Amino acid sequence: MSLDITIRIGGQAGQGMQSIGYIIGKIFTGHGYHVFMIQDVESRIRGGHNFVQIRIKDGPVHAVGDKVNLLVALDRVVIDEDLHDLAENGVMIFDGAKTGFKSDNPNHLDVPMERLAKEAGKSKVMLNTVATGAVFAVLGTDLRPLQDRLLKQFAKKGDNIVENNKRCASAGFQYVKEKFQDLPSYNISLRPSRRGKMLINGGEALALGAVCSGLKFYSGYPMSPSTSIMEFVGAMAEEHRIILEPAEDEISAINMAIGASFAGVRAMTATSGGGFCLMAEGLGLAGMTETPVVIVLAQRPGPSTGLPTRTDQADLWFAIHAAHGEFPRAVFAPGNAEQAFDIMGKAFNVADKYQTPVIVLGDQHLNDSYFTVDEFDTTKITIDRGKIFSDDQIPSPMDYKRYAWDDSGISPRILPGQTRAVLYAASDEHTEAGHITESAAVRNQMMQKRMKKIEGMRREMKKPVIFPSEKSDVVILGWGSTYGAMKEAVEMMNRDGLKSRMVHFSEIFPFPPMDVSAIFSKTTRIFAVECNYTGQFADLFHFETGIPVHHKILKYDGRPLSPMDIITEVKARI
Amino acid sequence: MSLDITIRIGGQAGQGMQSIGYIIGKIFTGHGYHVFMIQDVESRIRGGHNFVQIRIKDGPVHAVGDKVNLLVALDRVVIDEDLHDLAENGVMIFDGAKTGFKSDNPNHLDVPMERLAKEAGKSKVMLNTVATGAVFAVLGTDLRPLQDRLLKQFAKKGDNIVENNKRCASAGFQYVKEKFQDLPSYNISLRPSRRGKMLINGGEALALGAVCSGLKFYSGYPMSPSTSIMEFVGAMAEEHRIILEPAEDEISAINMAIGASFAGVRAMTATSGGGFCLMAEGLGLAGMTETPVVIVLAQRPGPSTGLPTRTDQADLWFAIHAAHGEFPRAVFAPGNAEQAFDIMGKAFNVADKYQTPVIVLGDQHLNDSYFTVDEFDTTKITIDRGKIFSDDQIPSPMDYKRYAWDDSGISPRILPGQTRAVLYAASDEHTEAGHITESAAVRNQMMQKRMKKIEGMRREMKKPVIFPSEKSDVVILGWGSTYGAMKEAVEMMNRDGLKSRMVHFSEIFPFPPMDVSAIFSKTTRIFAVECNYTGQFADLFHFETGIPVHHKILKYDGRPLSPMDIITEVKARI
Amino acid sequence: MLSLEDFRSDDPIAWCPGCGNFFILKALKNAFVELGKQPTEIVIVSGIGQAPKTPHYLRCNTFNGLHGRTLPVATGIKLSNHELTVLAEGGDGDGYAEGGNHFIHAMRKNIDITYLVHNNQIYGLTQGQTSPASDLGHVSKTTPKGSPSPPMNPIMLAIASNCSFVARGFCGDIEHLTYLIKEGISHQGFAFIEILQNCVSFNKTNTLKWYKDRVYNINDEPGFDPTNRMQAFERAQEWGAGIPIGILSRTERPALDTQVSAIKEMPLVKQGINPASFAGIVESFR
Amino acid sequence: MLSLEDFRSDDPIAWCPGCGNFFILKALKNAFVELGKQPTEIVIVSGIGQAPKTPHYLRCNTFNGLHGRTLPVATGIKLSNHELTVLAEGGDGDGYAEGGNHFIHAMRKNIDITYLVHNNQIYGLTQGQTSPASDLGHVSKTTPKGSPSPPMNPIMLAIASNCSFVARGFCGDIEHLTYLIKEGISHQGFAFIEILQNCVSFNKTNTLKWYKDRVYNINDEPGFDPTNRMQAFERAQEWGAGIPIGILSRTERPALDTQVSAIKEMPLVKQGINPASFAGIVESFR
Ligand SMILES: Cc1ncc(C[n+]2csc(CCOP(=O)(O)OP(=O)(O)O)c2C)c(N)n1
Ligand SMILES: Cc1ncc(C[n+]2csc(CCOP(=O)(O)OP(=O)(O)O)c2C)c(N)n1
Ligand code: SF4
Ligand code: SF4
Ligand SMILES: [Mg+2]
Ligand SMILES: [Mg+2]
Repeated sequence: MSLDITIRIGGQAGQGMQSIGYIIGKIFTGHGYHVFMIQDVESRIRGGHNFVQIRIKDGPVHAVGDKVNLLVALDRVVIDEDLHDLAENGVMIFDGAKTGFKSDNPNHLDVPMERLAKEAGKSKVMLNTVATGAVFAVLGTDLRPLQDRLLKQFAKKGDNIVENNKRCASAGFQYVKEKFQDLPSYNISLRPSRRGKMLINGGEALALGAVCSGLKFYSGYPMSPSTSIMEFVGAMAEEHRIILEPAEDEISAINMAIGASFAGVRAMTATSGGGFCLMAEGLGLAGMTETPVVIVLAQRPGPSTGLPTRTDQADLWFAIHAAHGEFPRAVFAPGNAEQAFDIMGKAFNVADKYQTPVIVLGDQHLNDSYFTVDEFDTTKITIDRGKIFSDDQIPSPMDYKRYAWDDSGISPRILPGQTRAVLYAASDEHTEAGHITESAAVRNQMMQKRMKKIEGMRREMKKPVIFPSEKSDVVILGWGSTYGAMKEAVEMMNRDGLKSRMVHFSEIFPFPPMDVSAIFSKTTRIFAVECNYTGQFADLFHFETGIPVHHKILKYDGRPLSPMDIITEVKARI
Repeated sequence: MSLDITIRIGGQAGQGMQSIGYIIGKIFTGHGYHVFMIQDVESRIRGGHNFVQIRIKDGPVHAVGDKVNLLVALDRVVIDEDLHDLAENGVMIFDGAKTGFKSDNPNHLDVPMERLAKEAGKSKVMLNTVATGAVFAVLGTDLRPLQDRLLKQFAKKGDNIVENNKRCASAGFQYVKEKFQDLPSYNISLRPSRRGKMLINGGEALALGAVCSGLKFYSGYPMSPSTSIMEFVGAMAEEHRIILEPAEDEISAINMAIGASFAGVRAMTATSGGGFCLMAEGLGLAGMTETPVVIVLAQRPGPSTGLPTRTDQADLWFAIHAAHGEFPRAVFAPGNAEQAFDIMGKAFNVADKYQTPVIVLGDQHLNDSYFTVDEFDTTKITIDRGKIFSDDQIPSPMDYKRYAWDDSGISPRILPGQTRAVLYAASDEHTEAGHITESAAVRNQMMQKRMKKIEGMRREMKKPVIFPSEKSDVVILGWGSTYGAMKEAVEMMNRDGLKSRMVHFSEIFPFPPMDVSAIFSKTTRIFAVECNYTGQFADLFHFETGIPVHHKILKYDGRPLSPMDIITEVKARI
Repeated sequence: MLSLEDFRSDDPIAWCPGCGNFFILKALKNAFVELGKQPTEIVIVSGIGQAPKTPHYLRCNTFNGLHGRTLPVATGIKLSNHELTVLAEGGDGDGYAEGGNHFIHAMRKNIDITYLVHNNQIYGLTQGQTSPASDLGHVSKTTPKGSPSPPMNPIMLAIASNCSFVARGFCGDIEHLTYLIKEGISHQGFAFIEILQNCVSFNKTNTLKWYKDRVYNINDEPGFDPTNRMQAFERAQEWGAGIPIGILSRTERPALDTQVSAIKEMPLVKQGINPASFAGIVESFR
Repeated sequence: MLSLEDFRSDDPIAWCPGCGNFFILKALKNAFVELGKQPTEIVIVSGIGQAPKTPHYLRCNTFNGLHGRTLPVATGIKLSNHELTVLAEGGDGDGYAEGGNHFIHAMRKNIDITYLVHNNQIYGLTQGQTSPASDLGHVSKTTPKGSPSPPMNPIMLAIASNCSFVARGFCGDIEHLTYLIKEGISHQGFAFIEILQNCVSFNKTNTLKWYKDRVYNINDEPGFDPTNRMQAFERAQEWGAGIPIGILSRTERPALDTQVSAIKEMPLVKQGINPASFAGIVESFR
């Protein structure tokens, strides 16, 4: 029988739910399963009601499930609020002594996690490792892989910590085994340890993609949910000789990145909506001076501060139109970790080739969710730094023109410090040489030069992912991080006999050239699926293709769309 | 015969062309004529090539002419570059001694302006007054109204200045009268001095509209072409008890205005594209905290610094989508001085009523151009401050909820300092009481509450101006400052037998509800007219109405559209 | 008589147990009670971070705005209704990083507000990254090899910016902090109070004990004169075995809100709009 | 040997005749020539205003960016290619108003760039409005009743921000200004040079003559020691009958670009991208 199990670990911020989930995810990924894990956390450091939810399948998994098979409650509030999400026959692990909760439901396993942690690990904070052991017991797997993982995880922290953790895991595991012998276990057998797969979240994939594309300079100011990108670049900085420069604000961050890029290195920044607002002027500066720069805009629910730790897709139009005046830019929106990794490479290439800013839209759901993926193949990355004259390519050194006319709109750059010529870049409208101008004719020429790049950029944009290949009348249209939910929804609907296909865009602007008639006919019913209030992509799609969307399935409460959110709406409307 | 004459006064920045134009404009406006005057200046304080161009008609005038009837060249560069713009039989006034230019064309009047200025006014900087006198001689009007005007203008600066100016004017006037007796003069007779009309530029009209609507607090940072609004508010501040607070940057400017509005007074700021970028985050803050605020965005050509002293209409999409997340806002774009005055009153009312930010789009052409208008009737202004509970209206003081649910989306405000309750406003998603929340249900409720306001706002938006009323197949579609060019173009085309009508929007977003079938039929050919590269309003119009535009007549060189720009294109395409 | 109860809020507190913010909240309430300020006459403008959650946890008018933008909002409020007692409140990231520009200019302008900076030397809410107030060599995920830059010295910056009231408090000394807040609010002009605050979750160096071992009240020192700017500047450099708290610098100069002629007679917000007064306004355009 | 000719630009100058910027331009060229810097090894990052037009009028690499944002761009350039001689240049509005936050943080970080602020005490390009450097009582269209706020003191701010090289020059003394610029460029760390500049069009008070009557070279004073921070801070307050120019404060501390391990061996831009080095990078995700 195929495995598909959803585990939720809930508790207060600071109780280490993430680490339980992460360990489970690693182990199952390493032993032949696929894992998808989301984080649902409040904007606080301690307390509150938070959880991670991890789904384990023996085949690819893309989205959260709607029902929880195993609930681990580290705190009372979880029992009170999440118990109703438990599937029939679902199991809950809780600590009766700590929470004061009592239950005679045989599926509610009272495990004295805090006491066991104190006994086995000498500290009640290790209750999360006890819980992990208990989870493995319920799943019916061996304890061994968990012990191995704990060793790997904590080796750096010293033998003592490793031992305490192992003892705690074992205590939780044994307690469940002994006390709840009647419980029908899942009896999952971990497959032989296997390479070729890895567990990674979207933020890490974005950072990794950037680093593997030759990122050399990162400037930023922390802002959820983009911060993990900065931190992860920081973790890789020493080894890969990247400069990570903490900026005093986002205005500085983007201007530093522009400076670094002007000097010749690949540079980026990442932020969320509020920080992106502050970067808008810099975006236009990059557009006007034709300086490549990559900006990750990790979306969260707005307006304004909104819900800092939650997810949304409401910054699409803003990304497309941010900054005054008209200039080329590209906007990408990867749908999962693989796409995130790949798109960063492309973003840098497009930025360099077209000497223009590129925006990569992430969001909390993409950035913080963990995916099981095939190991990234870093050898497949191609790097295109665009037209940069070497010294001997400079045609006339005393008269080098940074913005020389070219039908493609792209003028060869030089870098400051090259010995044969100097360059002038200016944010004012400028001559080909880069000096400030008032001429109407030059203005027209320069506008045309810059805007011409859009044609080339459009040709680079990848068509949407269409799945499955057979035509159907129900089309689920979406973009960015709803990829997984769309995929699962379409799979489920087709399995249930409701013929449908998904059309998912990850390369958004300039809108890719496409023959829409291949996808849409008169009988097609399009359901646009997005995490925002107005259906921003649906509108863009309509605007760009002339095809109206029939229904918008929208969610804007900060929680990710699930496959069932889609299926329920589709069924209700056809 | 009807009068329609265009005068261009060109020279270096600092030579006082503006003052010549202004004086001519005032006099003709005061004596029965209509005047329209544009400024074409470089981004510098002294030198360069700059001009003002003033058109005088005996009926309403809305746009610049294409040919110059009288060219006043204060500097050599004007002769070299502008002479070809002179109409057949046009007249040029120049200073041969100063410029070294020689001509035996009898229409080229060599007036030794600099010498006369030194002789009559004891300073060569008064050459502009000499030129003004010469202009009046060419026009064939009396010298008297000019002398009166100079008295009025310079009275504050003392008798000496007045006298010198009068002498200079007289010297220029007499010189032309005596030396060029053969020149066929225009013989314009100034009509009796008359009240009821005034000369005002768009920036002044915006400022005046704001002040007459009860503006109490203005914070800003100078940026062309918005600065004149700030300066003009400054000039009125003392008398009307307005606080003008110079901010250290635009971020501060918008946040100060939001603070002032939160405290209960009508507050605004004005800026141009770069400053507006920096205000984007504040815009979202106003949206989320539901704080009324009015922002004038005076457009100039971008991207980035662009052409600081020139005109453009390329910030429309940005204004509509600036700031992350989704929240209500209104966007207006007055087409001339009257609309500018009226719309500021409406902007404040809409901001107060819907507790939301309102953006008024101006541009250099609107802001810096002078219009002859009927005197504004300040008694017609209505002021609607929206729902503000007085102390005794507060239902439950200990439990007052700033964001109480209401089907209209509008919750009654109170002001800090009222004695019966306190209020909480928050940029995080919040409860009805204004406290930070993580609840999905509350989030949904608050999003709905805010977005509901859009319906009400849409109903407030005025339909476009349609002129003339008869249907026609050619429709000139536009918005904002192209109003005048559209009007004249349509008048001219209809006069020439080319049936056409204009459809001009000054209230843009939420897009006004309209029955498009009344304007557009299958045979209609729509020409969208805008100062930008992509045809932003044309796209918005298409998006909102479903009606595609057939041709876009676009200009993006920083110079205003002229009626002939429109007519030529229309004729070429039908 | 007002009591602490008058300032009670029911909003549940989202800080970590042991956080220094609890003490600061207490001191703030104390100060209001002792000054006899009504909740309705107080406005706190706060930014984004842990510190800026403070006003939700007491009863008073609150504008919880953007990260780094407290001072402009507070300025707008104060100028529009100068009868209000206006405070601004945020963390070190909010005030010294994102909001640095407003900080120096608000001090220069001497607007009459009281500015409380909870300085825990890190970005707390975003999980402990290095801030401009972090120590040289401070290790965090954004400076994994240690911060290469020395921390800024907000007290010196304030003195150099002509701030008319510069003080430093410590969350662990509630009574003294209460005193400083009272003095700051009573001061006519910009009162800057930096508050040394422990963060139990992310700052393991500058703990409550670490501070307790070091802080001393400079105002207890007979020779120290806060009106002597040079002395203040010199002592502001002290940071080590001894860390001075108290009022470091205090000078008298007119507050911005007393210099604005429009509000000499009454607050702007009370002046109302009088359309009749615009009758002659078009005169100058004739 | 380099000559002034090597720094000639054909771009026509858009300043007003008599503007102090002409002298500053001259001093800048002099300094480059005297230091033997090639135009190709220099980058000037400028903002928006009259002062920022400067680099167009000489020959060197130029990034003429946004109003107020010179220092971040210059920082990005310097960190990416520290072999370049990087300058930032702008007016008082650019540097002290819009760019104030970057100013204090760049000084704190001590990035090795030379920052020239042409201080004409007004916003020149936008036609003479009051800036944060304008005198108390300064009348302009944005402060028609006179500025109610005293000007900021950038020298004091720099000293308080731990700036390692703080100087003041005067456009009317080209030779001395040339010297300061040379010293600033040679200084390893952030060199801040405020330049008193006349504006013939909008500042009718602080004219060339006004300055000439007042400035004196503080470094000629035997007792003055720029490495003494307290002394520097004290003298920075002088503004009246005498206005000190010269190097006011100078301290040695490591420049940011010498603290970044990634560029210990060679400039970032020379390191290239080596895809082979990413082979093992996915290891930690297993
Ligand atoms: C423009 C913007 N940038 C970044 C953030 C993300 N952010 C929220 S709080 C915070 C830092 C908080 O540090 P601090 O101000 O010191 O307050 P603390 O939490 O330490 O009390 C940051 C960077 C934001 N909300 N807005
Ligand atoms: C974000 C932004 N705000 C405002 C402006 C408009 N602006 C251009 S130059 C300038 C002031 C110039 O003053 P300063 O920096 O002192 O330079 P100066 O012209 O006096 O040399 C301003 C406000 C701008 N370009 N960008
Ligand atoms: S993270 Fe630090 S500052 Fe924030 S609440 Fe916890 S202890 Fe306080
Ligand atoms: S306005 Fe002043 S600063 Fe600008 S160029 Fe003219 S004199 Fe120089
Ligand atoms: Mg902090
Ligand atoms: Mg200046």
